[in-house]
Amino acid sequence: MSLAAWVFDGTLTLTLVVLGWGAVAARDPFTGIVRYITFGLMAALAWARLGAPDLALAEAAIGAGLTGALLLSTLGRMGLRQASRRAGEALGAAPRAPTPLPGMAQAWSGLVLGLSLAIAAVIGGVARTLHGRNGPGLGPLVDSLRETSGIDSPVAVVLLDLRGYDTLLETAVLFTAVLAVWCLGVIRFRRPPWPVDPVLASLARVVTALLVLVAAYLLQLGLHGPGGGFQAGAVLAAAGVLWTLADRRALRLGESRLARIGLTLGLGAFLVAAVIPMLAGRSFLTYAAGSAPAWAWVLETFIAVSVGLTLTALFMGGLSEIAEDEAEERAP
Amino acid sequence: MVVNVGVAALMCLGGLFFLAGLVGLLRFPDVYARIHAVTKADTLGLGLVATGVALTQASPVVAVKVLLIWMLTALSSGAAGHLLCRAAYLEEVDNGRREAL
Amino acid sequence: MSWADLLPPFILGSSLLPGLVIFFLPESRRTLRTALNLASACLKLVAVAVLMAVVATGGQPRWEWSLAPGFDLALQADALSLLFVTLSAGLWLVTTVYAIAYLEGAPQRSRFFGFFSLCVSATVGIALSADLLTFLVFYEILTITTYPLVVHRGTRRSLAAGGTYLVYTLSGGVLLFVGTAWLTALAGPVDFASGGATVDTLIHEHPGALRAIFALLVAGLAVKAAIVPVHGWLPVAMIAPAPVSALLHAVAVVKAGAFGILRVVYDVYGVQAATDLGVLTWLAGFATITILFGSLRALVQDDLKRRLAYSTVSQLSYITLGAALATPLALTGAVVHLVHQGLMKITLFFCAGNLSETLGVRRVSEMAGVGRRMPWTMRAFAVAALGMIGTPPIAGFVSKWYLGAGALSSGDGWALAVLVASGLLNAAYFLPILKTAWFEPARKAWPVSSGRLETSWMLLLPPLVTAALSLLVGVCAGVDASPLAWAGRIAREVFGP
Amino acid sequence: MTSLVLYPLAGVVALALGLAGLVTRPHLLTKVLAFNLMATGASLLLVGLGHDGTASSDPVPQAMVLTGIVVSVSATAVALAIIARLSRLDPDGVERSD
Amino acid sequence: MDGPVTASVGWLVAAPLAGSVATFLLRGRRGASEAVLLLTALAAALATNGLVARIMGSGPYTVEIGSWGAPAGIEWAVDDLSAAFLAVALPVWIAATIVAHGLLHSPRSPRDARVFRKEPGPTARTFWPLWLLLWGGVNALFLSADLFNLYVALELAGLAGVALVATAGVLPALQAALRYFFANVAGSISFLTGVALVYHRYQTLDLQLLRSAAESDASTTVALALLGAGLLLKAALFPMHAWLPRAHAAAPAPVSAILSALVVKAPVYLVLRLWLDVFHVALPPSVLTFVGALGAIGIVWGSARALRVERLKSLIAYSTVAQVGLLFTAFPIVHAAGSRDARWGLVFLAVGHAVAKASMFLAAGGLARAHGHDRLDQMTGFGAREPLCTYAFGLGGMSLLGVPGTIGFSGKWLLATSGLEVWAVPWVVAVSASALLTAAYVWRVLAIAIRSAPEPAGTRPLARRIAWSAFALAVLTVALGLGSGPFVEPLP
Repeated sequence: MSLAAWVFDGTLTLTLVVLGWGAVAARDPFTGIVRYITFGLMAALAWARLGAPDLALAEAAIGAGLTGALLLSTLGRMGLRQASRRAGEALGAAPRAPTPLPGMAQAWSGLVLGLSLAIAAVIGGVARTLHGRNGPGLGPLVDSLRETSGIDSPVAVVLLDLRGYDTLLETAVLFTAVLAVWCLGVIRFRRPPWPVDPVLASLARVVTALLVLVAAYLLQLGLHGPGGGFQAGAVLAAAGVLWTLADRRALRLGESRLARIGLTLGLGAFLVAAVIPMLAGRSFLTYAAGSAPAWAWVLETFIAVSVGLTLTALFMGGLSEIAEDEAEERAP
Repeated sequence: MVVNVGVAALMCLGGLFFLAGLVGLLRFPDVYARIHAVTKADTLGLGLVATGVALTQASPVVAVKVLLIWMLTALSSGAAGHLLCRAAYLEEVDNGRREAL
Repeated sequence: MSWADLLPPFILGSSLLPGLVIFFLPESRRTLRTALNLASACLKLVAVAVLMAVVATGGQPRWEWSLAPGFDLALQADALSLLFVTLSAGLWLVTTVYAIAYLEGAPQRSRFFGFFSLCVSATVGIALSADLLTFLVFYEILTITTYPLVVHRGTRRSLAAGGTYLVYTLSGGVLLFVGTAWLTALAGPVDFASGGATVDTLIHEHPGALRAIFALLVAGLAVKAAIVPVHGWLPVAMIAPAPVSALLHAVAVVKAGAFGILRVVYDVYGVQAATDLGVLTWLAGFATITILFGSLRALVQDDLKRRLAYSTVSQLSYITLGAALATPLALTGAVVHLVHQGLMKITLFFCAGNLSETLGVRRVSEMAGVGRRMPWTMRAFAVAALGMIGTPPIAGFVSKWYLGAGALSSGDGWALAVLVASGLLNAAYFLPILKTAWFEPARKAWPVSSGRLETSWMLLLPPLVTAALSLLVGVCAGVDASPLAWAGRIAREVFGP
Repeated sequence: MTSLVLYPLAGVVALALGLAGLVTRPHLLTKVLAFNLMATGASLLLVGLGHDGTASSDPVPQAMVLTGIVVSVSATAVALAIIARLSRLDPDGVERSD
Repeated sequence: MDGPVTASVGWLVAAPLAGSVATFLLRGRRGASEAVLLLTALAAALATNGLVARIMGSGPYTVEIGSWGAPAGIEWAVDDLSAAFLAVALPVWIAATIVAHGLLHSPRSPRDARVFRKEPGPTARTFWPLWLLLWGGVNALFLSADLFNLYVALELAGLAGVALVATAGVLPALQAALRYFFANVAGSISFLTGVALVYHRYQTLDLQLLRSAAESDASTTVALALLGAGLLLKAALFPMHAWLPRAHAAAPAPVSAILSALVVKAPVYLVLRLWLDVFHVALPPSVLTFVGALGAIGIVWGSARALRVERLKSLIAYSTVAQVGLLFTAFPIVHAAGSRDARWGLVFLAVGHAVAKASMFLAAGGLARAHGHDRLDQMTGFGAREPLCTYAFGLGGMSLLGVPGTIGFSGKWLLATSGLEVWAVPWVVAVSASALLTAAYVWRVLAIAIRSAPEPAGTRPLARRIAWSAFALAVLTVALGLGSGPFVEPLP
């Protein structure tokens, strides 16, 4: 058995490493992106193998799926052909830009690679020692606190109650990302010369509905087992992306007041949950006794909505008004 | 016993179809043929494998879930194949093979 | 804390706060600005008088304020500080009057008088500081606040001069900083009142460190005291407007250095320790070199202000020399020269300023016959110049007499020789000026003055007053309240009766 | 020791490869890839070390990695938006802007 | 049991984040953002006040978020160190906010960066939410006592900072933002790796528990190195500084002020916290020698560049590189002396630089607005035109080079005395001599200001509140220099 385990784990980890290297070493970015997406899917497998189904879901949906989609769409916006050249010089002297002598460049890359692998060796050595002798971590403590909190799923109780403050800041990070993308202005998709395909449209209709269903399912799973707000949100985002591709009106998302409220739901809900106890003189983010599951449910739902909208907005890339703004910028 | 044999058979058959799809993807001359190979063969292959898995499941709910997965895949891969071909057609990749359709 | 303890901070604030107000006055509010300046100057004088009375009756007003853990700002009035405070307060009033007239119609006057007041506040702070750290604080502030005055004209040359000034003074500041920090790390806060008690305890453990610290401190102070070889900035700083040069040379900057040296030798190390460490000999050596070097350089300067500047370089080291000789008489001479040199030198600069303002005369060679055109100015100049040479009964004579006597009493005949030599050199570079001014015929017609006086009375009055004062302190040196008497008291405090 | 030790080690290697890519690869998108690779590597280390087959897996690192994944995708989006805009601004814009 | 006062710390994080959401939702309403900003500042001020009072009263304290307590939950820990940084951060934020508002809403020139071009332009619309997110993130950094939470806060502050740099919109700003981004994420991930090792070595993330558990062994050393490397990269210690000058020079002035004053300080504070406080026992002293040496090189390098660049904001940005170097040069002193005075010396230097640098950047922003550019060779004589901005810049510079009376001097004095007590001579010399280099580039600007010259065409009068806020901060450096004694004395 252990041999099989070694074979399986060995193959999987080796694949991970090879794909990872392939992704960064790829000559043209497109290949790199494709390899990275595969890497993400393999990582999802690894999470499953490590007994972390939540992470497997999140990695597949967000790490591989959405990140991949973002990368590809950016590549598309840059225009596959100029992509390499334009972006390459846009940074000016990129850190260690390739020198005229290719030999030099290779030497440099080799040096850096060697150095980083040396660092890796050090960390790996430490990791090796730590892996053997580390205890159960905080697992038992969390289990013992689950009754007090009332949330079943160990991950959910950490995420929403014990370390809820981390999650609050995390929603703030998501919010920051939207604002950042919007303040940079939209880069419109190159308008396709043909009308939106009927097949795609109908597929979008069906699948969107299905995906919303799946999201709801993941959501209600979240409090008891794997799944939860972020995974559900990721699925919603997938629906959003599909919708965006199928229906240009989606691009007006930025102007809709409802959408803006939706974007802030997660952070907003968390802030409410955090501030109410402070007004009562209790500590930040302290749920009243027994109300934790209720709060968790509300938070999960709101997080799902805002994560879905946020990721969709990130994929779209910003407000269409800004495009007009740019147009006027170009006008002499 | 019988079930097990059936399951094994379905799975192997599915695997074969996957293999065929793969070979097609690698060996066929142009974009349309390749897409055609992949979508069709893989959908069927997955179908067979899914059925096999479904049969092994004790609870009907799970079995239904598995088949649901297959249906979704069929739907999406079909649409995806269509979109790919259409894009290839309109973007005129593989010039000169258009009249082949 | 009695009301008297608040006198030192009050004296400090009496020029600081008006200064800060003046910064924000629009250029147009000339009257208000003038009123503020004069009022605060007079107020300061009064406060100083009160303080003097308090101290004369044996009071020791002290005021402390904590800036950081183990870092207190402490102001205290003793005899020496009072002497210096009185000098700066008095001369500030005179200089303010002069500056108001001198800068009539010039741009950026709010900035000028703002920094002018800050500069004097810093000087007063130096005079009143009760320990080495407080001294350092005001010493550095003085450096910074003087810069805008030096470069006030904003021309390329003045900015270059300002740069030189900063390079010298800031480097000196760093040396002083390190020295002070080191001494504090070694001995804890160094209070002047202790008269060297703190150092005496350490002299056997770390004599080497103490010598190094002394070197650092004195090197830092020597920059402002313009001791060779770090005197370079002083002649260059001549570019500044006349009132600034006057203040720089008579009271503010250079005196801060000399005063600091006195403090370090007598109140930080103490005569005994300093002598035992054998650092005074070196100090005396540098002082001697500076005296002679300054006088020699002064001989060959044609630019009047440059000549005066080099004369300052040499005259200042009289004080250092007196401090280094470490005898009661020499110390008396040194301290009293602090005052006398101030009075005389400020007179000279006022006169030089008058000449350049009224007649555009800046070089000695152009001064032919100027005595007839501006008799009063030149009379004041003559008094001060003769005093510098050491003609009785003018102030300079008194201090030189005591220095010489001190030299003899400590058996340093060579020092006396140095004094005599420099006296001759003084004569050699001052008398020609007087001769040219009084006895040579004017080469060209002078521009006629607008009013009845040879120039605006606000320009004329200050030099006359200071000249009169330098005569007065010379004549009445025996009076109980004279600078000499104060100096004697200080010397007695140090060496005991 | 179990075969699970391979995962943290793989994570460390991914970390190193990502770092090397981030520093040496000229293309901006590749740099973004590299940084995502590093993030995944760190996550593998964080969770992998906590799970040696015997103990029930520790939820705290999982929660942390979940947070980390979301943070990474946000960062990626910001970087990509900047890159997309960079690639649009015409070179003359440089002179005009400063 | 947490009293209301104790709990009120939470507002330091909650208020800005809530304000961010509010400004985002209420955009376009007249006066809405002003009201929100006012309320946020008010809440932050009250919270800070309560925090300082509590520290002065009964010393350090912790707040259990969600009342779980470590190790399961996250805690905020407030001690004299974090209190000092937070207390100083508040006025900096307020002044910078006023200036940002002034630049957004006063008549603008075509040359101004895009964010300030059009109101309520789409970018200006996202400016306040981002601004408040950064505010919240920075406060979270100074409060948190949990390693992973620190990582999240670092990411929040970093991402918001990148976005705010990018709001300038022009090409160099975007390039700078991207460099900043990559440096930032590289640092974060190094930090995260360190967190992973620490967690699996000590089974906890809480700094208080770690302080008692810390031991000196290989894994701890590697973890410390990773944590430190990430933070030093974010603090732009030479030679990892390349990203900073571009970013801080290209960003809108108020943003530069906050980045230089606080966002760069946070990692310095964390290095101090982790290396010299929590893992004190596990830290090999040679590391500090190394870091101190880098700092010394940084001083020289940053000052040298500052002497050459031709733009005012670049000059100030390079000065930040030099000053960060100075801070790390002081680390060996603090470690060797191990005394309270030395620690306070470093804190004084840090907060002094925060206030001074903020006032300098805000003044530079004002000058750039008045001239329509910040090219030094075309600003000659600006002292006469914009005296307040000039005094602000000058005073700030004085504090940087440690003129007595400013907070900078107090810091250098404490470091020098306690350093010489333990014969840390080279470091003391470096700290003291740095003043000369600082003076060189400060006076490069002041000379240009004083130089009398005709007024260049196209200079516009400046909104008063901009110059006054910059000047107020500059005065604060003196106020801190003269007034911090009574506050610090009673503290441990």
